[in-house]
Amino acid sequence: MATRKIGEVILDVKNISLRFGGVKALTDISFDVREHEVRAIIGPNGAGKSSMLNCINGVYAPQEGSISFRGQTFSHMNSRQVAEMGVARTFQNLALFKGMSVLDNIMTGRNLKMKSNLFQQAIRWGAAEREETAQRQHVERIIDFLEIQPYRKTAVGKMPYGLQKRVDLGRALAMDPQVLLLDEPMAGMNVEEKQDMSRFILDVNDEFGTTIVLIEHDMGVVMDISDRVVVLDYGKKIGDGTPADVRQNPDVISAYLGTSH
Amino acid sequence: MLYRENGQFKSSYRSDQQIFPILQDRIAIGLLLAVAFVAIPLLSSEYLMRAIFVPFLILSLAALGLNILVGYCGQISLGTGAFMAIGAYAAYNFQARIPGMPLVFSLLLGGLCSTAVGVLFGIPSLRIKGLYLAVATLAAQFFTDWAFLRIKWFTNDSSSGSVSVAGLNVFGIPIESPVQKYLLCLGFLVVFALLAKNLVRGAIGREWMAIRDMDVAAAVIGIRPVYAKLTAFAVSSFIVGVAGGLWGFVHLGSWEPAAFNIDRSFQLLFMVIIGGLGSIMGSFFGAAFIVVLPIVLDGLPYWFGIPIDTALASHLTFMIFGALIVFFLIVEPHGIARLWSTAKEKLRLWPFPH
Amino acid sequence: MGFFLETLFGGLMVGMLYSLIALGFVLIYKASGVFNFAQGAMVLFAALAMARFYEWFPKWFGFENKILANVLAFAGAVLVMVVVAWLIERLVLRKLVNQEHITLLMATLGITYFLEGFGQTLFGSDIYKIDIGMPKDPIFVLEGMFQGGVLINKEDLYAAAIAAVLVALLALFFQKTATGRALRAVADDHQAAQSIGIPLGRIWIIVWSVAGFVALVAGVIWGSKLGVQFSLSLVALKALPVVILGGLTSVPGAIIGGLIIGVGEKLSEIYIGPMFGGGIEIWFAYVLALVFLLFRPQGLFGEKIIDRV
Amino acid sequence: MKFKSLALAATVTAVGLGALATAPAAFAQAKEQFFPLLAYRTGPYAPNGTPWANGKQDYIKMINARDGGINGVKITFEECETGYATDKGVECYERLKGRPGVTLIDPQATGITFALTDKVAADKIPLLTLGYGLSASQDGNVFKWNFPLMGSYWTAADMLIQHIGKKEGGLDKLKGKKIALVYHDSPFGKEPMPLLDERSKMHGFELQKIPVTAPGVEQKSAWLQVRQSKPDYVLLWGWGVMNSTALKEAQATGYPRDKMYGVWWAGAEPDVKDVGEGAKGYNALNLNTSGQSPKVIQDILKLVHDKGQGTGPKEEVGTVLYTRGLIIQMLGVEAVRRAQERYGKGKVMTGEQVRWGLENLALDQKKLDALGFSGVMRPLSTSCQDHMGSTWARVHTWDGAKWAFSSDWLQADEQIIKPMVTAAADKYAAEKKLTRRTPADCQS
Repeated sequence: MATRKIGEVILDVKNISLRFGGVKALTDISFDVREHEVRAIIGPNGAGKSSMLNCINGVYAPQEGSISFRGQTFSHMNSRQVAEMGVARTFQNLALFKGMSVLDNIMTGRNLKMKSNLFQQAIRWGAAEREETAQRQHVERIIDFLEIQPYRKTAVGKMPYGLQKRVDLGRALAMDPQVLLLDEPMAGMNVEEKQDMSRFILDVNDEFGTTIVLIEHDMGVVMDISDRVVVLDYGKKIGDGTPADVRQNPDVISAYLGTSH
Repeated sequence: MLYRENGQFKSSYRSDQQIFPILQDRIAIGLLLAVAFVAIPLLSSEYLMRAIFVPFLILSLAALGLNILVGYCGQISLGTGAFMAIGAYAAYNFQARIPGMPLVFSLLLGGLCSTAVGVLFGIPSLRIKGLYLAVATLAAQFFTDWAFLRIKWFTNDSSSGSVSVAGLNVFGIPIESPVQKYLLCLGFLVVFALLAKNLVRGAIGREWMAIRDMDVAAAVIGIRPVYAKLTAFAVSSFIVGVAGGLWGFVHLGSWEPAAFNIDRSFQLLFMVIIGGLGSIMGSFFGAAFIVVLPIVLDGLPYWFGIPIDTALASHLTFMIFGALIVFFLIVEPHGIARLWSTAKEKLRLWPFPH
Repeated sequence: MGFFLETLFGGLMVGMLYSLIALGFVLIYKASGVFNFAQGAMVLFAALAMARFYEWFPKWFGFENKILANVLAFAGAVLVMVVVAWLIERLVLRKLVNQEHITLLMATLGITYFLEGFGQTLFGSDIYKIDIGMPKDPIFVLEGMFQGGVLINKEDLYAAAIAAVLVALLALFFQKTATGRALRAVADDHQAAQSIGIPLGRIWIIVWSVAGFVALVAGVIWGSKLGVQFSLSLVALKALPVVILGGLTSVPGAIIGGLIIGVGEKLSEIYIGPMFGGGIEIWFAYVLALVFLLFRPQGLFGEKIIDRV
Repeated sequence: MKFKSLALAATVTAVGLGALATAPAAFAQAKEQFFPLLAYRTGPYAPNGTPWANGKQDYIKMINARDGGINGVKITFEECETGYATDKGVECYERLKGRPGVTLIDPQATGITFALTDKVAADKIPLLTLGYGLSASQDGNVFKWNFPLMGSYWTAADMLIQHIGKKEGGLDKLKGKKIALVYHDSPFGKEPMPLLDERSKMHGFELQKIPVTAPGVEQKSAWLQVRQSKPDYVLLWGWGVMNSTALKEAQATGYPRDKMYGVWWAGAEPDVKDVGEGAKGYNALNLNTSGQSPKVIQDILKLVHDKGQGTGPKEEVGTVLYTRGLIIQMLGVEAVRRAQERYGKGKVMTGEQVRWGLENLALDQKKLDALGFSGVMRPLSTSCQDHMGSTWARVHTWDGAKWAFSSDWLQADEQIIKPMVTAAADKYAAEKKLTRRTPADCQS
């Protein structure tokens, strides 16, 4: 980890509150993410971790608070904008495009980069074709990186869970993200799979210098790979700091008593 | 051992991205086209031409269009008939009001009109999902049914509200004989099928399918649902509109709104689902199934010389038709196209099961 | 003013009948997640059975009494609908468990074709008569208040009454009986229901039977108004905007929606229609539903959908 | 499982295509006169379509049984179910038109007629549309292949207005009156409008047009409108289930049935029988009588039904639409007979020859009596210019149990119809870039 230097604040979340009808999902959450770091969000089930990411992605519109990305401040984000600004995302319960092949799933991640219009695509001549091929090359690199070459043409629905998680990651990587939001990338994995996945995550962080925001239950993993940790409980922030600090934090301990796994 | 891709190594991504990467498929398609363009016109009787092939081709085209919307973009539509009607009546007006308007242009312009309306009725899809969306498309259906009956301008003030065309020709070549009609429709179908295939295997196709499979994730990747859904509506209703034009001009020659009523919409939905959602091939299978089956069913008694009362025959047709649909859904919910590809898979392994 | 009231009543009455058919849709959708397009065909099938049994039974068993004939015919028709429900569960639903909505929708379209064909083979395709002694001639009320009075159709009143009773019965059935509660449980969550040992298959048979019964009642009312004939199956299309408007999963929605559509249809046709040369009610109903949806995408009473990822 | 069904799909298609390929295979020189019968015995219009179709079939069977065909030429037929749908009708037509000895087509539906009008001209098969179809096609100079024998919607509308005028004591009395047209919202229902507009201009009555969306199961608002505007008369332009529904709604909204006048497609037993008393007093035009007394019907009962070869139930024989079916079939047969007089007795006539026969029909009272149609219909004679041959009809009234004639014969007014027909025909000719036929062509 020594090799990469933590940079400036890239993503700054200020006083976010989110409600569904009467239910408070998030209350006055603030934290920041620095460039190149691995930032973890932890907390028991229903703590509002995913909702937090959904706010950053613009899936949910928080009632209060603001989110700034590289200095630009938004009261609520617009998914498209977020994507264009280089924020990618994987999902807790696999939100892959089940009907499509691995290749197509990851290619979809490149769509933002593709500029040819409807007619060029319909005729698929010159520009469109070249573009496809170019993006395909890039996607193939990701496929190699994630070691899923043999599954290129299989429909993701038919693949084992662990591999689907990789495809999910691959689709996010295809966007060449600056910030990568990972929602429980290791949920329901066995030990080796977890090891592979953490390796991938760290490699991404090292090789491409991608900033990583990570939701994870497995404290072990979190403490190993993350630089700083935010702890949520019942939609409130109860801790923030280096793994070491957080380990000491009494609120965190009480929140996790018995639920540490 | 006939159907194998072993030894066909792709040296470039480009070659791997062809429509038919496997050699045997390319050959098969070549043969198919040869049959379609040469053998059928030479061999088949006038009846087959006029009553089976021409409707089959036109309805395949419409099903193709619908499949883009329902099968690829996952937006259910029960108003396909409406968009066919718009295509047909618009084309009719271009033909009737602009002297010397070439037929092909009229048809394409008709398609464009239907595109416009399609996008209009597609707008609710941004907010309404699934079955609820069906009501929007049904609104389109019933509204057009009404509009073409009531608004005289559309029908060039014909007292009965039915319109008819005559003296069709494509850049001087008359479209009178069954073979000419057949070839015209076939031409349209092949071209549009190719374009559609390109779209669905390109970037826009992936956007559609992404919206279909998991719209939230798609949005997070940066796909704009507005754009994806509305393009799907646009492309779909364009193709459907052109098909409508062909149905009116080439198949019927003279028609009234009832020719594009809700039954037509259902028929087309049947085609795409029986044939296979999200499969270009499926549109053809579906059309063939739905067009041929009823004719075969109510023809069979005569051909086997069994005297059977017409009413009973057509009631039986209804029953068998319904039963077969259920049967197919049970055996293969993903349609004939899926059966087809399973068969191909089996064929690949043949003669070694594993 | 008097005429406005008449239109209003007319709309309410027609709406009531729409509600009846919509009710069938909702019941089935709640319990089996199937959007049952065959509801219309079931109405036709049930009504045909009723009408023909009414002719046949006296012949077969040699009795004259009209009331008896009606009662027996009704009972027979109920039986038929139960059998239909049972067959549908055995031959279709059971085989299509956990398929996408659209597949199930198509299956019911298949069922529609089958029932229409089968019904007409069995019972014939002529116009048949259901005579449950409904008065056909109108009465006039409030003659004091408006000159000419307000025309009200006795038949419609009875029809409305019957519909109301039926709805009340259903409500009781769902609230009070064990089966009813089981049905509601299934509606809320299939897996959960199964896990606490509610047999889905049986539940479905029951629901479809109930829907069949509702269809029969609707069929009898419509049939005695309009005569029983193939076209009866087309009223399903009239009920569609109702279901959508009321919300696919809400029984009250079906009823309120029915009334709204019924009234909206008639008022629009009478007061707006003439400006456009008439005939607008069919699409107006749909546009009305559509407009509602734009504000409440899940319909009036449907459950709100939140995207979770 | 998958394979089984795949196999099944394969066989279905295989059998299908095989059958299709063989179905219309070219036969040897025709020995028999073939009548393709387009019918609909299913769907919203079945109750009216069925007796019509049965009448046509029974007449053919009777002719074969009684006279051994037309001057010895046996008649064959095949029925094809259209369900009143245009595209199905076109398919049926294409399926049957290729048969050897094909005679003429009676599509039994206005929509199908529109779709076939161009095709028959190309295929040289006459199109017989008795009492329906294109009103303009009365003009044989433009519509060489169409034969709207005995009347069109224009003549029908004209006669109804005349009749109402008589009731009021003179057409001039119609001034200021209000007549509502409750019509099937389709070409069939809209066809009479031009004439009614014309008449309303002439006599100064107000014409209110109230559409009923096909097939016409839901008419509440239509009849609420009638109740609102309280027209003096209602013209009912319905078909199939629409008619009985209309009568029931009329009863429900208390509109006097005896002020209602239907076209001849809204005046048969299926339209009123399940309304019963409720339809008492309702009037409709009719082109023919009903009842089993005429000789031709006796022959049919004797030679067809008593031999158990009847197409429909016995009690249906002689009903209004059944009898109309007989007439249509008889006219077809007589056209063949007439053609044989010119092109050779005992020969099978081609479509073209039959067309000439239809164009030169001369059925005077004597002939009709000989055919057993005495009293059933008016004499009729066609010509190159006039493809209608007779513009007479009568009004009959439902007394709660049966139809009974309530007027003497009415005739549509030449002065009004003729110019309209010519104008419409010219418009059509212009659209289709046709030229009017020359007198020489009339001889062919």
